[in-house]
Amino acid sequence: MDLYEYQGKELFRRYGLPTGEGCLARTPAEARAAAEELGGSVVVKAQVLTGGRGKAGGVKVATSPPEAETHAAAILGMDIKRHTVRRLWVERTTEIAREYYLSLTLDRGAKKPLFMFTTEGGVEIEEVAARNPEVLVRLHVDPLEGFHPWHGRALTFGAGIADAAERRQIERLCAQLYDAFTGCDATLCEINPLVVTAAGELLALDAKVSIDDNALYRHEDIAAMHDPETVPVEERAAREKGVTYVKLDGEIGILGNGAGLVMSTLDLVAIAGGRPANFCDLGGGGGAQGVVDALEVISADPQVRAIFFNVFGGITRCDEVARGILQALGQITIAQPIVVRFDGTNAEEGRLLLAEAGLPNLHAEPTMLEAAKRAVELAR
Amino acid sequence: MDLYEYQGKELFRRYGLPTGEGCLARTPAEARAAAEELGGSVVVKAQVLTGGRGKAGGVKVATSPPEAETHAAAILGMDIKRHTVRRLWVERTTEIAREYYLSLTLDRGAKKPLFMFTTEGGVEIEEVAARNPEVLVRLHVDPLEGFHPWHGRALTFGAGIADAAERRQIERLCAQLYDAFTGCDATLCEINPLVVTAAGELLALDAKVSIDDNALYRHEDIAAMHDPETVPVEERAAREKGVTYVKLDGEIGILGNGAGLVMSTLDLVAIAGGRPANFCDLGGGGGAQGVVDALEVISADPQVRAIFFNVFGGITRCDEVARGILQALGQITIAQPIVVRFDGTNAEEGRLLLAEAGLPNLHAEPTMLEAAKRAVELAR
Amino acid sequence: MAIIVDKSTRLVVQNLTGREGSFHALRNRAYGTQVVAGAAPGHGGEDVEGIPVFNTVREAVAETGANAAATFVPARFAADALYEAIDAGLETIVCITEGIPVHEMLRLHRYARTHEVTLIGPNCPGVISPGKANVGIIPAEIFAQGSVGLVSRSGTLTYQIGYELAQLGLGNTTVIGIGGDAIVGSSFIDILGRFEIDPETEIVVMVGEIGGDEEEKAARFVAEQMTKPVFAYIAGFTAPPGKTMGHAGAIISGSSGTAQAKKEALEACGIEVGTTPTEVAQLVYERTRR
Amino acid sequence: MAIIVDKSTRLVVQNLTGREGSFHALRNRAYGTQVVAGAAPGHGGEDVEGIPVFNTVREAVAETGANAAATFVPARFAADALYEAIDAGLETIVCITEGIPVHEMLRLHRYARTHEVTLIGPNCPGVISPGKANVGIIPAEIFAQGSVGLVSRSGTLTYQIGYELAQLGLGNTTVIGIGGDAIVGSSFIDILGRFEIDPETEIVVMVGEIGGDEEEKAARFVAEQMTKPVFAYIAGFTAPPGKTMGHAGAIISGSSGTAQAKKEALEACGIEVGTTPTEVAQLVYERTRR
Repeated sequence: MDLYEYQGKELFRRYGLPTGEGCLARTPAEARAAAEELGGSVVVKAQVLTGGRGKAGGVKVATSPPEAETHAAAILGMDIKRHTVRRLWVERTTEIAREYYLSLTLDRGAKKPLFMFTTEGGVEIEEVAARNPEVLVRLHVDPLEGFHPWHGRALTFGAGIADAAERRQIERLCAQLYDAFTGCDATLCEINPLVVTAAGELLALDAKVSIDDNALYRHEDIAAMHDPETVPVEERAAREKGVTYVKLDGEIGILGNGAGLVMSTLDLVAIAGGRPANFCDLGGGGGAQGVVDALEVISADPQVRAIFFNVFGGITRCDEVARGILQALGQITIAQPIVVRFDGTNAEEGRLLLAEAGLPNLHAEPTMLEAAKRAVELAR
Repeated sequence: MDLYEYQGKELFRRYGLPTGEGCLARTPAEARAAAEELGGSVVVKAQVLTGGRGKAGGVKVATSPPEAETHAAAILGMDIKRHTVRRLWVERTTEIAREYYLSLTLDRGAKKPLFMFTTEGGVEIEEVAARNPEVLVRLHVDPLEGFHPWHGRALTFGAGIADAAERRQIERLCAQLYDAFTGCDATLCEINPLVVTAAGELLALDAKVSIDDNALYRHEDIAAMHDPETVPVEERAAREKGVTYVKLDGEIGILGNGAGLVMSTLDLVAIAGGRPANFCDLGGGGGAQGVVDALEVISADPQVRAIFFNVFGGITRCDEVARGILQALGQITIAQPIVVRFDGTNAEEGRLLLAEAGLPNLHAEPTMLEAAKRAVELAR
Repeated sequence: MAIIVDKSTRLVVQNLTGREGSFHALRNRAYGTQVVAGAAPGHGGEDVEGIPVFNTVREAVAETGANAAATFVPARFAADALYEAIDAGLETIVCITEGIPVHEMLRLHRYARTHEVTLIGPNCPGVISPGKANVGIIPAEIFAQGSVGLVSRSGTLTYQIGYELAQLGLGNTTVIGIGGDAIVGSSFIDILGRFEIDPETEIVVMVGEIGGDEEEKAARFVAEQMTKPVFAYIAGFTAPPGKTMGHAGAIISGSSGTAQAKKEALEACGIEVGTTPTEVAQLVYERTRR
Repeated sequence: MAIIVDKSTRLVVQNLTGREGSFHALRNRAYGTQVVAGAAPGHGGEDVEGIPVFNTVREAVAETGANAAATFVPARFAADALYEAIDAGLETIVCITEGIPVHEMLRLHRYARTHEVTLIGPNCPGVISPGKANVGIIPAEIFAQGSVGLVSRSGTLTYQIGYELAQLGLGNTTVIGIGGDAIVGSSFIDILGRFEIDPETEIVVMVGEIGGDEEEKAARFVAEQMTKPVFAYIAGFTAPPGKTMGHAGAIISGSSGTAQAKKEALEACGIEVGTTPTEVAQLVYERTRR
């Protein structure tokens, strides 16, 4: 689960990291009130779960409350990389002396948390890594050892921070960031830029935080930060019904059992010359209700012109799935043709059941590839 | 550093472990006041840093405040295994259903914390271990893994606790005990007995806690619990001067550099037929002031009839030590004969310096064993 | 021979008394696996169709000589159960549980590496050595005994490929679902290394998917340290881009984690990559005909 | 040959800029040890009589190829320094620091065991391989080169015995003070095992003292796994009873930890125990005459 900047900063503050003072605003009037409360000049920042908001015009400085209101009106509702801006963070401006980059993330390869730190912050870190890799200090932390002061020193000395007082501030901040990262079950904590103010103080000017969904059960407060509006409406509906569904751009609706098999199904549809309309995993279940729910969601997509039902029977039996499909078609009306491919446990019985039903828009195919081709054909 | 029962219980309470309600008393009047405040019957317990106080009559139940006062008067000043009772812990009595034993200690051999738990508590655990070893559950905790719920279950199921609610209470208590152990840098946390009350509640009825001296710097509050009166007066004096000194019962005063060498010196005196009067390690230093301080402490012991000065020169040079001895003898008057043995760096020069001084009660010997024999002779 | 589980496997099932645990334990036993014990706190002394249940893994090991565990413990309690199994001295632990927090797996993975234990999973279907033992939830009837080692990050896709191999008359020494989570106990490389020294395994099939860089690492391992032929299948060429791990994620491994990048890395190391599950089975079949 | 330190040792001294660190580092260098770097946060770029100082061990390793550390860092900061040294990939770490809390050593000891590192100490005098290298605070002039391995929990007692051996014309391959603390990085067994496979070492002397049960374990190790003759000396037969660890302490290891118990355990395993430092040196001498 990704957090908005202002939510990430809230978590940071709990662990003692320095952040700027600010207020959340959902309307231009609230932005104006926030600017009034904060006093002086403020920065109005679009809260979206994507990067590049600066370039898109989603971050503006206002020297007065009326100006903050004007900026807020312009930014709210803006579309930034298909994310609609619905929330703003209004923060007191900071006199910036230097901009650094600091992140702590999960390195799947090394299976350890990884710090990255560079004094060349404020820009896209991928650029720094590509253009000037030697200025980016990378440091793993052994999860059994935990964070120790030397990790902080390795980062600051490695990045060439000359000032001793600044070094100590950053080292303390690294320790706090590690505590936040492990304490919140984060998979990413990124501060870009981490600024040194004109007064020599450190400040996390941005916050990009992702939390492990599997650990949300023990962080009720963080789970409550979830903004359902960031999830597409049809995915939300599917999720409520316990179906994993991701909307795509094509015309072949796809459902199957198991994430790997469904991914493979998408690939086969592409090989057959079609475009998948969605990713939909029934999971271990293949019972009637799951099939009904999934078919409802998929057939409701106006782009879908054919549906490909791909099941490999294991513990799930194909005959049971066939009964589920027939039951679903009895309950809801589906206009699109459905291609079914069964393999594995009781595949033969499943195919027989479908054949016996004799429904005109139900087509059984013997292999994945043939089924994919048939679905693409039918969608034309 | 060993803690009194009442101090150990205070630490336990900080970590949530259940202990009885009680008050500290240093006079019979305070014990009476404590009994009045607690109400009902109380137990008056001698606070001494040794075991066996029950057998020695240091623990008595009082049903009224005047009786508490009478018991306190009897117990205060009592000598229990050479420990004088100066403090009492007055605690409300508990209706005991069962007595268990639970401890967490440092297993040097395994290099891990070790839990020991048995339902046969309230008696000397060495007896249980010897007589009935299978009822004593032993369980190591890996220091990198830390405590997990399964450790608690392994202890309770291992000890055959049948009642599920009781099991959960004990498992929680084990977790708290581990937190106390690591959080306080303890080397021992022992609860004997851990009782189940008639009402089914757990209670730590005793507490034996030892803290790692090396970690006291980060536990100022625990360091402040230290009772200087528990250290013999001459050892305290030596400690104030930075000399490691332990009083023994013999007539040969001993000092040397390095704990291993001094232990070896004690052994050689015993082999030569004498009895060491003390253990005294000058440590790495062999400078004049250290020598003066140590000689002052040793020569002040009326039992001492000869002094054996055993130095192996390494980084410490024997000639410097010789100068220190001569300087010390110029400052203080020492009646006992002193045998000196030098080996290692500049031993020859050191011996020469002592010979040149021509002091009648200063005897140099070439080897440890010969020096030990000479000292024993001179002490006769 | 086979790897990880075989006729010498003596299994203790953690949470045997649960619905999933009992269902699959009995299936595993029916297949021929020696399911010698269950572990379930508070259920000691009970039995599940004759399989004795103990309160702790320690006790199960002491009483039955169990040397492997299958873990069906719910996610919130699974890390605890895994530590218990590791500390009980088991050789092999197969964790079926889905949804263990990744920070717990970081610590557990490191901890397991300091012990002589093979941890498979979590969030995996398990391990089957056809004709010998089945540990976990893999539907055994799909697989035949043979000389192809099969290792996969995905469950149903494993079944699909095993099924296609079986259709061509090819069986397996061992089939391992290593699990799809970011941090799993055994990586492709761990398993490939064991197939390499397993005398019965002649060919290996590796089934990867988008995300991480384990396939890329495995490719280098195959090129540098394996003598046996390896074929691969990668799923997810047209998958929706997964949640990226912010800006930091992409530059960690130098790999984009896409199926295309993985395919190219594998091919650069001389590993043939099938376009469909059918094709990879076909490639293996052709190789056996040579 | 020798063990632990030799001519290939490239030493980084942690806290080289401190009083103790610089004093002993320069002595070690004067002896012939390759002291290639110092590490001291905030002192990077300085040098101590020509030895370059780096801010981190990592940097020292990268710049100088250091493969061993001597740690003179004050107790409160020593654990951090040891983790730094372990994670920098050093092969050998000799920790002189006294007074590290035992709970930190518990974790550090376990952590070191998960790495390919030899940790000697803490609270130890160091390691010398006469004629090759000296790392730590051992006065080198006492020891001659030769074929006797010497390992000890005590500092001055080591010097005494080394001196007595030298008086009899006997030298050492390597002399190791493993440290007197309850938890040290390397035990007697670790060192004995290395002497056993060191081709130059012909005889080993082990110097123990009261407390713990490492001598008893070593005795069994010698009986079961060593071919080279081992002689022992134990100090503390008349020592004041140390602080007991409550009632629990005595029953943990089944050993009382007394010198007498240790002597008996050693002799039961066929190891001759000298009554005095002189006698143990004499026993070694006689053995070499055979």
